[in-house]
Amino acid sequence: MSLALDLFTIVAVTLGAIFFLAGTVGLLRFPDTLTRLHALTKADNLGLGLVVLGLLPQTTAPFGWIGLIAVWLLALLSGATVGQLLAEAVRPPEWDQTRTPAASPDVPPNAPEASSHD
Amino acid sequence: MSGTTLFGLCAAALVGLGLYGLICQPGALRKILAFNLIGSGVFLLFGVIAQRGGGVLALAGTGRDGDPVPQALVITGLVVAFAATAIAVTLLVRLAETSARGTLEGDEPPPPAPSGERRP
Amino acid sequence: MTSALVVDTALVLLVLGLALWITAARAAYGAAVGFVAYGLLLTIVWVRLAAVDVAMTEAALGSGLTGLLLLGAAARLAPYEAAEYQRRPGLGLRVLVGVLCAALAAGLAAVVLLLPDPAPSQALAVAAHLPATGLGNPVTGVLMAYRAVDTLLESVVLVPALIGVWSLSTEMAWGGRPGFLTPWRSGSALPLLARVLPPFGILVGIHLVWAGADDPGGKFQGAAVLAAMWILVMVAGLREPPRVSDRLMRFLLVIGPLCFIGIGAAGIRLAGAFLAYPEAYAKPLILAIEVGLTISVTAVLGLLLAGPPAPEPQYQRQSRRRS
Amino acid sequence: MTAFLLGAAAFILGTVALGLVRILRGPGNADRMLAAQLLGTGGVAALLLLGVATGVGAVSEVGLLLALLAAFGSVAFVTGAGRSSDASAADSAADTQGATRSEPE
Repeated sequence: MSLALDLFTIVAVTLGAIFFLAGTVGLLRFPDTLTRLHALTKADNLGLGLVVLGLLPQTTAPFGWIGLIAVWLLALLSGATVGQLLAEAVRPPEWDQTRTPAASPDVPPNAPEASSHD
Repeated sequence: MSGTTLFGLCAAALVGLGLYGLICQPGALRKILAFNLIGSGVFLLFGVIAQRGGGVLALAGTGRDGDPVPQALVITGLVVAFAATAIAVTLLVRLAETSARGTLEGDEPPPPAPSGERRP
Repeated sequence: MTSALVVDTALVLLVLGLALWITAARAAYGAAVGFVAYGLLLTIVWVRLAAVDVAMTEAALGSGLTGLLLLGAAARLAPYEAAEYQRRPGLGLRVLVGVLCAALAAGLAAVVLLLPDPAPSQALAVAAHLPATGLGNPVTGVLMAYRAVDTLLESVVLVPALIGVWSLSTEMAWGGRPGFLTPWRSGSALPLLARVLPPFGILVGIHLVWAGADDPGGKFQGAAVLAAMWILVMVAGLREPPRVSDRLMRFLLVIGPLCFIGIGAAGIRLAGAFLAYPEAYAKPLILAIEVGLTISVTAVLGLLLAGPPAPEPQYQRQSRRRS
Repeated sequence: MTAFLLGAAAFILGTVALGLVRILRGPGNADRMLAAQLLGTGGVAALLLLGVATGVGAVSEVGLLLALLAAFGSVAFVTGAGRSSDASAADSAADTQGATRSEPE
């Protein structure tokens, strides 16, 4: 049983490390900021998730697993928000014009709520 | 060489780097950053001393923690360093708003402020 | 333990590389981003040095709040930066300074290598006297009992620091709301984060203060987390920073030091010395001080980041831009 | 198992350190922020691995703090970018289009 758990840890942590590697490669090789953001947010959340998953059988503290899972959930929350915030910050200004109802004919002018993201 | 010694050498290098930045970087914000580097190097030295001082605990068989006295000093130091950094940054932003420059040197008349900030 | 040494070497190389970048980067903004990452790495270093209490403080203050402070300042100062770069000292002077700084670093390195063995330590003395305080965390014990004067002065010095920041406001702005934290303009991601994260953050902060008596944690770590959550709410525009003339807020700013001084002075009568605790009530008294200090340190840290009071019209203009 | 966990920690630290090349190269400040963010998550992963491997208690709480405050750098970035007349945001936007816009100075 202990061997099976150890194997599980090794597989999950290795997969997590591979996701970190993939995220780094994407960060370095992708051509512009938005695609790099894509590489970062996908890879590091899955990477951290797999590392946490792999560490779960190894914790000795009685409620240690709660802390580990909480770390991952918080990282997911902040990762998702950071993705949104950074994407909004680097969005080229002319994309805004296609989003406002007045400037784009394909969005009906009587539905401004659909275009604002609130 | 143990990991603790390695961190000690790292701390020494950080102090040297920070001092260089403090002297050679003209921008005041860069000087603040460099000063924080020096601070973190000094704190790390405390940490190394605390870790070495924890050896007696390991010998006595009561745990693997460090010496708590230097650690407590570092905690107070970190909080005070943050407060000092906050004051320095606020002073600097105020200086830039009123005189339109980000350094402490130079007495030539300031160029017109780019942001249309009202002077007091 | 050679694999541990590999990790330590990787950490040290990363820390030094980032420090080099912070020192040498051309733009202050890039250097400030580097400083955020640097604070995070230092947190791991502190864990490696078996100082979890310090690691928590560094995580909350060093990478979280300091990053916010420095990035905000770098963005504000960016327009003035190009002129600064021309003022760099000449190459010869830089080389000379570099050599001297390297000599200083080498001297410190020699000190590190020549540290006495076995190392002098007060760890055993602390462990021997810790039961008298009723605490389980030796670092909290040192902060609240052995070096209580140090902690008292530190909590007091935070208040003049905040007064220093406030006094940089213009005369017209005095009494207004702090103006550094520009309310967020558009989009829903940041307000969403500011609604979802603070409940967890407040829980973690209070847990750190409460558990700090026996486990790693304590008032400074908890207060830094609470302050961070408060700042998040203010940055997202959900709450305005309080006016600096607000009486209740000013009271909260000083309640911690007042509590500390009051209990310390009572110690003269009850235990025979300033800041001494009567042994039977040591732990409840220490907890009372911790709670008071948590409130004050939270308020001070949050308001230090919020900056000096800004002229009211400017603040309203920024609020309008948001809607 | 300890050696494996430590090795994994060193590997993750090494990879995110490679990502720091983005801090050096930029080109926009948003890219630097991305690298810092990746270092943040990788640092948390390495910290958890180290903590479990060496048995240091309460490491998951340090990781919790880091995860809690992980978003702060980017929050500072976006609020600061909106402040200084969008200089840094425009800089990054120019990079996104692949255009070569000259520096404002």
